[in-house]
Amino acid sequence: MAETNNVGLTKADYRGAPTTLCAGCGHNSINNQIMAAAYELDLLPENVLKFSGIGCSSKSPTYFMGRSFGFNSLHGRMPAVATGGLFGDHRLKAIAMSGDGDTSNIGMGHFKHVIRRNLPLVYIVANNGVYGLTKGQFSATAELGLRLKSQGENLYMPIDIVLEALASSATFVARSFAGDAAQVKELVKAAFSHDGISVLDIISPCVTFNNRDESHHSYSWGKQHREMIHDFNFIPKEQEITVEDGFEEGSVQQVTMHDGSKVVLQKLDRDYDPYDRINAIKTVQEANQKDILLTGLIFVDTSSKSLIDLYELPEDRALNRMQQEELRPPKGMLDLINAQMF
Amino acid sequence: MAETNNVGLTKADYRGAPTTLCAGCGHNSINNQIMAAAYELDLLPENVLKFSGIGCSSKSPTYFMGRSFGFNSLHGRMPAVATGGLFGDHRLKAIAMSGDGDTSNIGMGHFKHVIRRNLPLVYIVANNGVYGLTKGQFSATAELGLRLKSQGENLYMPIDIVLEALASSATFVARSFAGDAAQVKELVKAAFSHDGISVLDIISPCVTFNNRDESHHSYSWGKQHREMIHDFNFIPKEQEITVEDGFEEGSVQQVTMHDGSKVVLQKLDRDYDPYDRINAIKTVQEANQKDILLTGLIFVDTSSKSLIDLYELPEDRALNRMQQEELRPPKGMLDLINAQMF
Amino acid sequence: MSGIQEKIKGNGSIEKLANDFSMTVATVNGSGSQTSNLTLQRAFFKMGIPVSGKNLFPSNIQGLPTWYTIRVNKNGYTARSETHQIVVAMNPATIQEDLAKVEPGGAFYYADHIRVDLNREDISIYPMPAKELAKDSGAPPKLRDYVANMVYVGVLSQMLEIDMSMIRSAIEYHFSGKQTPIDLNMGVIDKAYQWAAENLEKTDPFYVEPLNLTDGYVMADGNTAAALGAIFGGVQFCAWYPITPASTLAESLGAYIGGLRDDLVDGGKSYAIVQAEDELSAIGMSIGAGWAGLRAMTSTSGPGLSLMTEFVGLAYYSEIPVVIWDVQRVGPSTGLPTRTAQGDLTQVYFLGHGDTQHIILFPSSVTECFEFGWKALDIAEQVQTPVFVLTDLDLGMNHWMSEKYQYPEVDMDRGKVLWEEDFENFAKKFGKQWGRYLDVDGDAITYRTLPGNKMPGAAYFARGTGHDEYAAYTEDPVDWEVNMLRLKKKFKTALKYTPKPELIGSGKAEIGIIGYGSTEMAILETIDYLREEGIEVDFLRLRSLPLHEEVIQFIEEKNLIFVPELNRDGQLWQILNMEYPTGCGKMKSLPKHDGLPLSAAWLTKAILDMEGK
Amino acid sequence: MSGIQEKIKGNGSIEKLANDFSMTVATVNGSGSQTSNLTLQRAFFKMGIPVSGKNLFPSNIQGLPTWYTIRVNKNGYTARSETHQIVVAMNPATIQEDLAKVEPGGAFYYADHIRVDLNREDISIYPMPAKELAKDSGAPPKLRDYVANMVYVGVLSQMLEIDMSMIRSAIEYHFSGKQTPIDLNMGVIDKAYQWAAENLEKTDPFYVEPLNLTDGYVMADGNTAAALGAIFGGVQFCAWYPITPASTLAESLGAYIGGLRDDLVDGGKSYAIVQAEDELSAIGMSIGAGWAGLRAMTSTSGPGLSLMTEFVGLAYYSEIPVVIWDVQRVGPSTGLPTRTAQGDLTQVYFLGHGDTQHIILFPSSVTECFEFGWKALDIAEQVQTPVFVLTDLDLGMNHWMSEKYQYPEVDMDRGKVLWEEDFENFAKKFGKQWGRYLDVDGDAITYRTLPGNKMPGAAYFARGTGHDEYAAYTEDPVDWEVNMLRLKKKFKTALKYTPKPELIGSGKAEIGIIGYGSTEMAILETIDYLREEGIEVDFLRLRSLPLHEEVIQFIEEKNLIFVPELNRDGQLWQILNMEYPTGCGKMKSLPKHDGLPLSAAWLTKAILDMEGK
Ligand SMILES: Cc1ncc(C[n+]2csc(CCOP(=O)(O)OP(=O)(O)O)c2C)c(N)n1
Ligand SMILES: Cc1ncc(C[n+]2csc(CCOP(=O)(O)OP(=O)(O)O)c2C)c(N)n1
Ligand code: SF4
Ligand code: SF4
Ligand SMILES: [Mg+2]
Ligand SMILES: [Mg+2]
Repeated sequence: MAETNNVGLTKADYRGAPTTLCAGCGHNSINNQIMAAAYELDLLPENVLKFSGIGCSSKSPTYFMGRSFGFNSLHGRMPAVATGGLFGDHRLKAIAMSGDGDTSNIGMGHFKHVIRRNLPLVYIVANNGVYGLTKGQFSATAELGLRLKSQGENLYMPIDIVLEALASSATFVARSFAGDAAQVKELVKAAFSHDGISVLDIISPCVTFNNRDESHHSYSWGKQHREMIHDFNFIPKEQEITVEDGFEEGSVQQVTMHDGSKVVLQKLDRDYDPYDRINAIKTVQEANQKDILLTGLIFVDTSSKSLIDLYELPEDRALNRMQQEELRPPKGMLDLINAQMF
Repeated sequence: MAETNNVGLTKADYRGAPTTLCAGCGHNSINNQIMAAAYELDLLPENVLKFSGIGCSSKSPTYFMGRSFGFNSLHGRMPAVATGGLFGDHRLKAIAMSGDGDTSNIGMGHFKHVIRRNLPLVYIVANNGVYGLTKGQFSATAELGLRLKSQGENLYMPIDIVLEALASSATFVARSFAGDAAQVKELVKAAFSHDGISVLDIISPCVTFNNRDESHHSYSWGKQHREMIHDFNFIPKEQEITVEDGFEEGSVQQVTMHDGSKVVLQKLDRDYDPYDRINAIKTVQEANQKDILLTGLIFVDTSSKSLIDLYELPEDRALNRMQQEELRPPKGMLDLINAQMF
Repeated sequence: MSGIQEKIKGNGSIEKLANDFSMTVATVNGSGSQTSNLTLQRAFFKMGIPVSGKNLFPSNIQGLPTWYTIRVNKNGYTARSETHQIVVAMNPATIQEDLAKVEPGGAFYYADHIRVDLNREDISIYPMPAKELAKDSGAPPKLRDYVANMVYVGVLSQMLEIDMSMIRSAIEYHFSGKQTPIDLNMGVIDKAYQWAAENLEKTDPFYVEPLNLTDGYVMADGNTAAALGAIFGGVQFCAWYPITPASTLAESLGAYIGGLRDDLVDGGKSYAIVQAEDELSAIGMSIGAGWAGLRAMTSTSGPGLSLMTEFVGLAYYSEIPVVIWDVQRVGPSTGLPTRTAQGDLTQVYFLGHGDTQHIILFPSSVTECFEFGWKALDIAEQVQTPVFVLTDLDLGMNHWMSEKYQYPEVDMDRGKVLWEEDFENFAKKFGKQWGRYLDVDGDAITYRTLPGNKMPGAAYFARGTGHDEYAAYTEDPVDWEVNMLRLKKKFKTALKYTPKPELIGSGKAEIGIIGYGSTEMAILETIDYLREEGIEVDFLRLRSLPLHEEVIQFIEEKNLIFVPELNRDGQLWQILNMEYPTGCGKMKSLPKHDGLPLSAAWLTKAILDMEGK
Repeated sequence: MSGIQEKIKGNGSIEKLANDFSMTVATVNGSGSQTSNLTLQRAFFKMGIPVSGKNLFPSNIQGLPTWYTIRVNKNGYTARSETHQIVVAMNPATIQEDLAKVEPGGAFYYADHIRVDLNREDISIYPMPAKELAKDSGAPPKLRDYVANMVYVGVLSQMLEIDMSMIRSAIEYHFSGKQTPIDLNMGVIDKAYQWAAENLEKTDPFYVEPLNLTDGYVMADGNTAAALGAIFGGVQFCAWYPITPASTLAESLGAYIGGLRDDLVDGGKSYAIVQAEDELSAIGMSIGAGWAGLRAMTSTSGPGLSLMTEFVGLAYYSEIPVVIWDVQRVGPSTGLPTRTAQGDLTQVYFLGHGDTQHIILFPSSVTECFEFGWKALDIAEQVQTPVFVLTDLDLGMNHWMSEKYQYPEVDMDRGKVLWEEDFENFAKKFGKQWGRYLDVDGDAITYRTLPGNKMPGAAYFARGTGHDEYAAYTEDPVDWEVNMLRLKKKFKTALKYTPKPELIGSGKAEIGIIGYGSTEMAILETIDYLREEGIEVDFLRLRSLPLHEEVIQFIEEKNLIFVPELNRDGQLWQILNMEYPTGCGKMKSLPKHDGLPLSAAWLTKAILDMEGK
């Protein structure tokens, strides 16, 4: 018999529909870790809501936890739908998958506002610097000067999801890399345990992103194959990119992306203080200046009230189970109003 | 004869239509300083474009520089219209007036993106923490816990315009207080001279904002008059709130608002280094923690290219003056295309 | 209102004309005259006289001209009147044009510190020492402008013979019994009353006298009524974004809901109201809540409505109940934010890209705003689709006299929702596994489950992309077509739930009028005038779209149908033609779009002109 | 296409059937089959045979089923065919259903490593050793899937008798003459050709033979054509946001504009293309640019269009020229993003709250996409209003055979713009001070000035709030009404500039068809079929809205009119009824909305059914 967790479920109980994302897409890695985290946390899938916008990343909720209610909404508008959705039964947990385009382009405003409202939501941005689903245009997180074959050069300053979350008073902010399975899982678990918004910026390489024009460090075959087939409709199957084992706190690791470019990751030190927002912003900025992506739990504030708390709902009653007796004032009240209105 | 500046214009040449804003509104003070700045900078009004969204603040461009082209667009969408508008004749200067609601609520996304594109635009946020034109609802810059009579309590964390601008790589960021005429004028002048986005967060008290429910430090008559008339349709005429003369760099000043609440302003030190973004963010955050509003030029980066520069337009030709010869390729080119299309 | 002139006898003595005039107060906005105007209006109402008040205000907070018109009419005509028998001028900026407005034989009251060229011989002119009396009141200097407005209340009370006890009770009501303001204001009013008695000689015919025609009525604005209706409809979630003239709807909701509902639930609230960051978010939150099983609504006006377009399409296609109040103002674009119109009809009818169709309700009175406040929530859940309620600035913000609110005559209907137990029974009952979009009843309305339902198989993934009966993603052409045809059919079923049109008249006239919403009062008044001209008409008051069979029947029975509405393009008329292509042109559009409420004078003339009279 | 069966002689020898089949290739998206399919299609085209290619692909990047259909037809019928005479099966996931698709008597080619139950006796079945041949090609392992697609190109070339020099020239064109890929791909094709010659015996009738029916034609997609048209129309600003199926329009603009335009201007570019943060911004930027005097455009599809609603109202009311390409996909909501429809018609017609009205152009071919590419920019500036071009996924993304692009026959018309000199002359010419919204010509189109104009008095403040003739803010009821009526009149003037409908047929038939856009090919084919059934029809191809007089005339002259379109509600039909209320029901709606391009088979049957045949 398959192993079960403390609520008696097997890993399979946390699965969704088979993925239709590209082979090698970082998003798949994230989805796997979400399932693992939920399993290890003994979450009942029925007690979790899933939300997303539109994009490859936003398709993800279909591919995990098929026993959970979910809502694949509109491009950029997930935070709004999640906010309303969570009031239905505030005792449920919620996780959202968004993309960098979904969050930092069209959805920037809602992203900021769901943060300042501190909605209790695990908000994952599967960040690949491009619009995967519409075929590789730059998103706002693309680095300045990046050149992509069919798009030319990115002229604008990048948006840093983590900095943005910190600037707008997010109460839980983390960064990770899709290929660092262990870290992603631990962060998702921590996020599920946080009572407020938790923003996870997860760098998640896109296979279609490997069409750089003049990549200096490209895979040997990469250059060749472009030369040979010259067909943007062909997407080779790739391996997921993973970090080496034993990526320790405080250490640095270089990861080679599908297009051969390199990303430098650094895990936050063991003695890093995640309760100091001012220092968190400073630390992230300094790392950015050195082209280093800091990973780990960057900031957490456990003292702020979540949005749901602010609305003083009954502790043990779901709003969506209330019926007429609790919702319609008696006739006498209307008579009173009629008498008062003048 | 009236005094003239170096381009032969009098102060009157910089006027707009008579204001229809409330007596005592901070926005009027800002408008006055915009006119003064333009006069002192010897700007030809014909060489300046004005943009705005919707709100009391966004009405402002009607009230200054009537000889300039202007576009009062949609709520929150000014950055988009300004971006397109500036391409018409990129040799012109541009100034925009927005409100805190216009910018940090509905317009948050566009605000962020016009910043990362570094559009050469003097972008003023006349910040009063409320929606003036729709009668005093909270905007996203309202402080946490603020209570307004008809709105209850503000439950959400405030957005700090300056921090947001800094986090998204703005190349010029300043804060001031509408009542500090000298500083506002100098900052507007500096902003006009900056080739890129300049974000000016100007605290601009709203008279309708003085309907606090339980203000601890209210004017003596304030409480009384509410008691006496209990009518939100009555808006007494107020004096503009100004800072005392001789508000020096580095010094602190307390200003009493219309509702009797107090705001503590501090001018940045003379030796403050505005070229260090990391330090700028830190300094602003630290002041915020102490409930102090830092004023002055908080950050400037003069090395980044402006959006217009990035598009490689002819230095001395306006796009909007080009005619058919420059815009329609000759017939031979189409023949070539027809021959190639297959 | 006809023939005022004749009432003024040759010798200066006048024949009195009771309870039939329209009175306009010209002030500056932000000067606090609203209290004065409402006091007068309430006093008339308390005296049992049919009355309405319409505020013509600028899109501005302080300092610009504002006109408040109170119409008093013994026949119950409360539509906007185009003539002004009494004008009270308090605004120096407009005094000359205000003077010109007075109908010959009418009365002109003005604050005597204002310079004015009194170039009218054909009216009665009454100066009022507003400034002086305000100064004498003892109010602090900053409040004198405000207090000056009480002067005209006092003066008019004297001159129109208003019952002073009614004035007092109106003031007490306004200030919720707080003694300081009551005393201050009544003090000024009394003084002004006194002053008028001593100094003014009445030379115009207009006055009021008690009637008993307001029993069973309330005086309120539609936005408050809508909010109250929603509260009695069990609304649980409202996300909104401020916009004139809709803001007061959500604000009233916030103001009233606690008092009316908090006692019903132990340990916490049964609702949440969220001021969203914009309208995209407001509708998105409301749809999220609707999906999660809450009675959810939002309110907005034109610009916000436009921003909601994409989300409305999502709700239509994924079949999520949500109620959207559109308090219409004048568009296109920002337009005239403080003026009224019925201009969003065709937009809403087709809102969203692709093939969409929406339920629209048209309240025509404050009472009906209350009724549709709860009913819209029922319909949304019954039909599982967005329900729009189209009201307008006139109905939403002005104070109307309207029948008392009626307690819902039916229980709340939550539509087809399956909780754990129902879910278990589903398979038994229908012999099929449940599917979110599976039409087991044949009425095209399917069963939904709600987050929190713990039964295995009850969860589903909602989406705006193509889905099959089991809510699974599909791009199959047949799946798409079948589902879309079911949606079309659902709107036939909807007719079972939506309010039917109301026929006013014998039903036997050859000429008809089809109208909707806030124009009802003007239409009813017009019908009386037409009858005086020998023209009999039936009036079909539309209360919802899509069209009921009764509308088509009405059209078929008439030879000629007039469709008056407050827009440029005749938007209902456009929809009628579209839905009734065999109409062969017998419907005539009578559109008006100047931002003002419809008047019977205009409509009567428009119809008579068309009739060649 | 009729009677294939009979062509197969009893003794197994077959009568050949030239240039009349529809061939579908079933693959997996992301496997790179597009190059193979285009190669075949181009080879047919080069051989002078009318051909079309339609890609049925999923909303996904890699791994899901995709079908590409090439129709070859000697009569020039290039609409979607509902039958498949040839099927090439490369996808294990769908092979069984692909096999079932083959019309009796047709041919089934499949990659022989795929397991399939070959349960058909009535067709010819040809296995292909795709994997083996790909392996032999010497291509690196990662590229083998891709190379396998070239195998069917080689095999079909042999079996259909395609001219191999045309295959080579198609490959050379595709790889822009780059030797490595040309050699690799031609190597595989040649090998497969050889293999087929040696191993397959032809038992089906389908083959091609050279014709000369493609002279004067190009093969291209509508999005590229639209971009090219805009470039020749002098477009200067385009802000856009990625969305399928519109993205390639703006991307093509970016790809082509530099090469075609940079030489015309010294010292810099004459345009800017900005990828905006969302569609709200994309339209906002374009409107800003249009206001500032640039030829500005944006392109989008349903969801983006919905988001543009508020801004479109602003442009309508403040009279700003801007062109909006809506490449329609299936809605409502996210719907089927990779399928085609004509579902945004009524939405666009009424887009924006309040009374709005918009110009819509309907290109029906790639050539017309080019033509409207430049013409829309003229019209927008002539009429000073948003101009929508409604195309769709089928026209925008598929490869159509279409007449060569025609160089604009008229000079660019910038409409009524006053630069410094003109401004000075204005007062002289019209005896009036210039006002932005002053109608001096009586055609309701007023003169505008542009930022940078240095003349005193030339500047104005644009706004979406009520404005008078001098662009000053006003809330005056009459100002509002007068201005709105002028706008309405402007759309009458617009008819001078917008493309008139095209009559196809004698004009004497009693039955008519009114159609628009990408359905033209299916309608023309249908007309031939109807003629075979003895039914004569005239076809009025609508090219724009608002309706020209010619449309009304056409309706009046016919007894019966069919209106086929790709949506559920019959949206053009709805508009026709609305605009022509005296039609008395003689228009019949024929809507179809399954996401596929219209087929003549469906339309013919629909009409015959209605005719009772
Ligand atoms: C309003 C709207 N505009 C555009 C689109 C088209 N669209 C679909 S996904 C997407 C971008 C997704 O990018 P991202 O969020 O980064 O996700 P990824 O695919 O990279 O995971 C866009 C622009 C849409 N669905 N809706
Ligand atoms: C789409 C849209 N939603 C709502 C409104 C209504 N509205 C007008 S101004 C305004 C708020 C303005 O606040 P702010 O920008 O802070 O300006 P202030 O009036 O305080 O200067 C709102 C919500 C609108 N015009 N458009
Ligand atoms: S296109 Fe990129 S983001 Fe989308 S599924 Fe493929 S690899 Fe992932
Ligand atoms: S309402 Fe407030 S923001 Fe608006 S004009 Fe008055 S004081 Fe200024
Ligand atoms: Mg992405
Ligand atoms: Mg404000």
